[in-house]
Amino acid sequence: MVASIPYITLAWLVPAFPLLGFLITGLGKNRLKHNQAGILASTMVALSFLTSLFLFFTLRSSGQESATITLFNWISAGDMKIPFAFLIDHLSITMMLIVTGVGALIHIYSIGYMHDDERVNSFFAQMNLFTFSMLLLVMGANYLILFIGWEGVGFCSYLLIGFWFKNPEFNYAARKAFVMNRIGDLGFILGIILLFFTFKSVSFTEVFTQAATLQAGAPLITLITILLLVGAVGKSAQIPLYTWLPDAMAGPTPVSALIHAATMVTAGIYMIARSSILYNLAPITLNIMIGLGLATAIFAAIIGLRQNDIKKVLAYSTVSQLGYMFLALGLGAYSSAVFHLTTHAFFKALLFLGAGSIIHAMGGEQDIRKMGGLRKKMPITYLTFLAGTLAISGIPPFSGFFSKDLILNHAFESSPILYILALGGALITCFYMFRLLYLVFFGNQRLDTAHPHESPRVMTIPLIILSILAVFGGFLNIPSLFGGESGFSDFLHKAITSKVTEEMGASTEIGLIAASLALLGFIIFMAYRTYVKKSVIPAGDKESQSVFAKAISNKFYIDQIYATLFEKPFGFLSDFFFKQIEIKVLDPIIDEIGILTSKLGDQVRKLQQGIMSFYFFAMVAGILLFIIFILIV
Amino acid sequence: MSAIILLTVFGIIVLYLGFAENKTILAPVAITGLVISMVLSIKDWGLGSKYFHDMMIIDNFSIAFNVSMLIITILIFLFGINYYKRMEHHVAEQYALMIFALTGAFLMTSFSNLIMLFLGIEILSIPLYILAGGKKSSFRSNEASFKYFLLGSFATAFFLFGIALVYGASATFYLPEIKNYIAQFNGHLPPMLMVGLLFILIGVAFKVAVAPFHFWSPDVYEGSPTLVTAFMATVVKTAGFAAFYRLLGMGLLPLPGPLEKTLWVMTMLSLLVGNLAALNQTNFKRLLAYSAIVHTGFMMLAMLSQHDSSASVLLYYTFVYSLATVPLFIIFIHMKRASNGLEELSIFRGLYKQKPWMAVFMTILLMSLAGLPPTAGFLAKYRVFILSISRGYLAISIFAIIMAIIGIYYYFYVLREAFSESNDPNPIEITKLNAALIIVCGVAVLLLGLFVWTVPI
Amino acid sequence: MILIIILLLPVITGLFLLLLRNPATVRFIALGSALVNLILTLGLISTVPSTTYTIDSTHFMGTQFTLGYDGISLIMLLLTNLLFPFIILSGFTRAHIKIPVLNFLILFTQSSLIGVFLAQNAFLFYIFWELTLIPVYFILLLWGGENRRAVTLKFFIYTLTGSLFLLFGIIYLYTWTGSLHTTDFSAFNQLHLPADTQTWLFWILFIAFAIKLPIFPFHTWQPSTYTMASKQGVMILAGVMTKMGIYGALRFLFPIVPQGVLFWQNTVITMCLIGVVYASVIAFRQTNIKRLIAFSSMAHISLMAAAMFALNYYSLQGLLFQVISHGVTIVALFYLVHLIQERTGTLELPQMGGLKLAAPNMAILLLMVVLGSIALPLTSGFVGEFLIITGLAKQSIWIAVFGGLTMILGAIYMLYAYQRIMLGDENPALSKIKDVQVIDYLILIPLIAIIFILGVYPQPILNLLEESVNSMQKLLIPANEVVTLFLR
Amino acid sequence: MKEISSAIQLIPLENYIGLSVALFSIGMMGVLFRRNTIAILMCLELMFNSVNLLLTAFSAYHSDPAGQVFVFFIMIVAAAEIAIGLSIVVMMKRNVDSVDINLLNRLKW
Repeated sequence: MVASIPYITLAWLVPAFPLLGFLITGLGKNRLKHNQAGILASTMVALSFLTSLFLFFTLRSSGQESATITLFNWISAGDMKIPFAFLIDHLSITMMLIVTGVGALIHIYSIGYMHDDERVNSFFAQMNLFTFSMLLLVMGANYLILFIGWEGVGFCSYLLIGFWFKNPEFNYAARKAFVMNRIGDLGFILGIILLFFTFKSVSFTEVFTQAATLQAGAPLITLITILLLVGAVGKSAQIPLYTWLPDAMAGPTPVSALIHAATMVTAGIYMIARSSILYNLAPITLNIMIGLGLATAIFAAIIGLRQNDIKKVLAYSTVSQLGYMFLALGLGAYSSAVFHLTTHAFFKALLFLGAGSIIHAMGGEQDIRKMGGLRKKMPITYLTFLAGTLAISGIPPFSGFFSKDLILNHAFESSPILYILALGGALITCFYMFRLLYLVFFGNQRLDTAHPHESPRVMTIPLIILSILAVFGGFLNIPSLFGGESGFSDFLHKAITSKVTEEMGASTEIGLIAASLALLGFIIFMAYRTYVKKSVIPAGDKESQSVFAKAISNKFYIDQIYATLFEKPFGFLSDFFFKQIEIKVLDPIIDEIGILTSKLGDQVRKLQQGIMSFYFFAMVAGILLFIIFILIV
Repeated sequence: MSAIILLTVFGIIVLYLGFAENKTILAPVAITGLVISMVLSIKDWGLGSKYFHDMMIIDNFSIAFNVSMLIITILIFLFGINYYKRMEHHVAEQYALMIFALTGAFLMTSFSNLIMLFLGIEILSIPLYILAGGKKSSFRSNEASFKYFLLGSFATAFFLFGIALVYGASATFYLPEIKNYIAQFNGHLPPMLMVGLLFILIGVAFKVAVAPFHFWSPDVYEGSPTLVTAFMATVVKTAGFAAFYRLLGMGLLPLPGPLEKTLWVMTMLSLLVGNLAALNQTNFKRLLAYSAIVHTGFMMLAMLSQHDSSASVLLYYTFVYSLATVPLFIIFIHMKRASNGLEELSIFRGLYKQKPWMAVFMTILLMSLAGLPPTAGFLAKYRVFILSISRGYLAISIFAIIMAIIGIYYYFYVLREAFSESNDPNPIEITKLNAALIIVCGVAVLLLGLFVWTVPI
Repeated sequence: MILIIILLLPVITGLFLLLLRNPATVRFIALGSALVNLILTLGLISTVPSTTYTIDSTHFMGTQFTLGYDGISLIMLLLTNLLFPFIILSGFTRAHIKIPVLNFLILFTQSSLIGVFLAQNAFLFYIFWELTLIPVYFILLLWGGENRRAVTLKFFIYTLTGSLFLLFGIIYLYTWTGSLHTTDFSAFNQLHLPADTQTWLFWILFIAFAIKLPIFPFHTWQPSTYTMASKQGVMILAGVMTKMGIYGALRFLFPIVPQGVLFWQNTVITMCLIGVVYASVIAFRQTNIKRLIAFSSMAHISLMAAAMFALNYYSLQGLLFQVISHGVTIVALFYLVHLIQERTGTLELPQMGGLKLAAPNMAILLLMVVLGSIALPLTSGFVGEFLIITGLAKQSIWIAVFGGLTMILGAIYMLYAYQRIMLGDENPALSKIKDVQVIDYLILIPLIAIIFILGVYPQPILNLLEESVNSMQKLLIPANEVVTLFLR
Repeated sequence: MKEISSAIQLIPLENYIGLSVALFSIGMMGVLFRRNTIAILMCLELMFNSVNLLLTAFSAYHSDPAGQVFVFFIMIVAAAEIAIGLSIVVMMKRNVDSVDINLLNRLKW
């Protein structure tokens, strides 16, 4: 169907631009000059950003809620009709803006960051391909199109994590990421199939219209939502499938910023927010999500406390922030989750890019213990990074404050314990972020070999823009408490049906905010004392003192546990099947039949002794036997 | 009848030609004789003429078999032209004896009286005893004829004893009367008659080398001159089965239960023993001997699943089998000469390298023996299975199918040799005539496989 | 008439090739005939399908010579005639001995395969079924790798064992037709055998296909044969001949012994799923690429077989779509493997690595094919496997879960293999090798294009199958709806 | 002729059968247990003749000449066979310088 909104059909341009960029840069990667690819790719993404902006306004101006643009029939087998269609509504347009906007900035940034890499062209090709898949993911009008993007971004992240393919560890990390995603994807595809059997369709509009009629808590819906959740858990790096994300930092830093902070990992959040109607019908799943989200948030935050690799710290913070979003989803506050997703996209991209510029400046050094005192050397990076840190720590009026505060409030509504746990996680986050900040920018420089310098403008400008967003992004959705009208949520509520809507009393809210702010201040001061006043240099992973500390710095040995639980047994099983069963049992059985027959054959041949008297005997024996036979039978 | 007489006459003529020390004319004369008698016997088609107080009935059945045997014999004689080049003396006798054996075979196809059957068998056998020992100086040939003779006459003794017992019981040698005589017992025969019939069957079974009376055949096949082996493997077997079928069809069917069971046992034994013994066989002639035993089993299967079309299936099977066997012996003899006298399977190595077309035709022939489409051998087996399965002998058919699989193994083992490299290839030279024979047979096997040919008998 | 041309053109061309000497002309003529066949097939498909074509000649092997097709045959026909040009083209690169013979054998195989897929008569089907084996036997025997003599004979005997039981089954059915005295499928489909007969006859008929596919316990001939086979030999085996098993099963089992199928359905599906997991797991630790891909192929085929026995609309659509997809993918894969072997001189993974540095384009092509093989969306593999898993889920969600494991396991071993071949640091031994040449592009680009085009726009194939799949799936009582199964 | 047959019929048939069976078995045993070819040939003759005896007896009892006719056939054929046999034995004697049946055992397996 073609929507009545003017020019809305131009939506196909949005993914088309990056695809075009991918094809050009991909095919011409041996011909394009050094910067051409980067500029081209960035232009493409920027163009699709402008297009989505245009679409945003057209959608806004026209009172309509959504529009579906059908390109062609993708799979139509019998009663299974799956068109290749895009759905443009408030949720998808938001995601499109985030993806293309942040994506464009990161592309531009990469021009400077990847300047010296000899495979810069294929880098940009892959980045464009990623943007394309991500756009498919957010624009798809049914679950299967979403799944295309879903797997596409997984594959692109595989490519980009293993971008420096000479290093086996990077390749391993890439494979790990892809396989873990695939585990989630299996659940996801099964969920889709069940959806199809239930509603005879996988398109969002039809599924949701029909689902509205179902009664809550039906086991089938629960099963479906859980299966979809499995997919989301894999993609959004929740417990137990989160371990790939920290390893994914093997990729170039812009990749970490775009894929593993801003966009791809939030796909799970998007998908669940998109299916909010279904999830509202499955309270069990919602509770599971609360548990998962909270656990992940705190667990990852704790691990983040003792990480010394700048990107690893950010990675774990990403995991824990995603945990918060899951918490919000579990609480039924989908719009809050998406809001946090948005702000997080801003400040986490900012932080990663800042880290990238630091690493760039330090000549590839990523260990924060070897940094320090960079405040003077790279002021812009410092300021932007500071903005990001404040935002993620939830200091008002930075964007993180509004989004996180919203989630905490919802937690409090459902139960104070939740609130306390969530707050604890927030405090930990605050601590390790400031630890990072102090260690990197304060004190004196601990690495004398490198000569840190401010990054070129092509890298700093995106930082500045992002920092602006990180600072003021929160004002998109000012709660009524501060005289706002939470426009963002209202905007989204046209596409999402949240479970929780009621505003709580202003007094309690103020109380909560005050408490949290006090604690935050205390935490920041603690960090300051430890790392600036005493200028403590955190010990390496090896020489950690207490068992607990050791455990933390070894990430609770989760990787080792997984290795022993899954990887080693799998290899062993493979060897066992092949060396024991295939070689020693199945194959020999067949051969043995042949061998036995031929042995028997030799015996029979030996009967033929060539001696006459034996032949006579044999003949007479035969005759006598037959005589007896016929006389008794 | 005239065919038989003329054949005898020609045998004597060839014998006398032997005095003129001119080998070149022997084969042509003999072959003309065969051709003429073929024409004569075809002339009797459909007449169903009876001779000697109905002791001989020349009906379509016998004519069909005679003609097929004549064709095979002609092929063998053509092969003989080149084969007997080296032999200085007594070439005439070879041809003559084979012709005489053929007359015996004719009797076997057309008897309706046990005396005639006996005479036929003996007239067929006695020349063969001599032919088997054709190479006087060679031990193996000598041994072959020796074993063949002793075991043969031993079996004949039992055969005769059987006839005597049957005669004692039924007071006649005529098959139809014997049939009526048996019918009156409706199944429960007196032991003497039963034993007699058993002995008669065993006598014939010995001739067609059915296990467990097959012991002579591998040794004799191996020892005899290759051409004689070819003759035995094809014509003699055909004649034997013609006689066997006639015996059952005219006289003994429906067989009394015990006897039928005996024959089934023999069938399965032949399939099993032949295959297993052939499995690791290294001597090609012995291999073919054992495989011949297996084919005997299949023919028995066709014969025992008593059906109107059994006769034509039997005819088809024997003819196709002979048609594939003769050229194989021709190829074999060339490889043997190329590898100066060896008979191992390894002599076939490098055939594909030297004479690709020969290898190809060998493939076709072996496929036919193994029973793979699109050759005639497949169709023959297919029709046999159709008979047995439609008669409901499922278990035995499955058994036979498994046996066919084993058979494929050793045939393709030989084939693999032919298509693998040889380390010291000697030149293979082959005359145009033999090449033509191989090609004609191969093509015939293919065509018979593609376009079914059934004779209403 | 066109069917007869399609059937006979290859073998006649092949016979003609035997008269020629110059390798170049031989190759081009062979390629030409294959292309002509492809064009004819496409023309056939563009015209309205499902009319049967008959030569009434009772004297041809004593049976009626009936050719014809429905959607399923057309898919198989399309696959065969689509792949053979590439298979012949792939012979251009290396200088074999006896080019005419080789091409003759290949074309002979093509003809007999076409015969298998067009025969409307069980006996004819059997003839062609056996005929395919003969040329392949010689291709393997004469152009195979090390210890080919033993492996080839084993393969030959093993497969023949199955088909002889099939022969028994056919004759048995023939006896059931009674006075009709026919082996036409149309007649076989009419006779409703008693249930107990069907239960045992099922295995008599199925064993041949089970070995040919192969599914789990009957697969032991396959890895060694694939590993040993020559480039074109393995392409024919893996690309087309495995599909014979699927086709035969569809032709024989479901119409003729439906109750037998119902009786054994779950047993067979279980065997297939065991095969899926077993083969995938084994593939992970293989060091020889060809053996690895052989096992991966076995995993995919097992999944398809499972789908076949789920026998509902989606699984059948997926199965037959996957027939094309898997054929194309596996052929491209094996071609690349042989390309790598010709360049590096080895098949052992430990001796490789870092190839991407020397041959980036080869790496990209290989990656694309791998994507098709691990069923990434927008490759043809995804469409097929999605439909298959949907069908399996209709049967039971657990079957779908196990079948879906291919998604994960396939990703594991394929990407692992890709990494060990292409990625990693520079490998001094392989730093000098040549990248992809024009001829390789000629073969790989079209195949990869097919993979992606079918992935983006699968409709043509699906429409082609609509009708016959509908007729096919009516044969069995549909499995209980998974929805009801879970609402309970 | 008449009185001959009547004379034959003086002795009950069973005795003839018994006698010829005994003869046949003796011959068979000889074939089985002797290793001298000449002896074996004689034993074979014995078996043939036991058959002849049986046939004559039967023909007499059935008063049907066919049996006796057959006897003549058998005699002739047996004679021919023995002639061949002896010649083969001579050839064997020439080759291996012995008439032991088990000496010729090159052909086996």
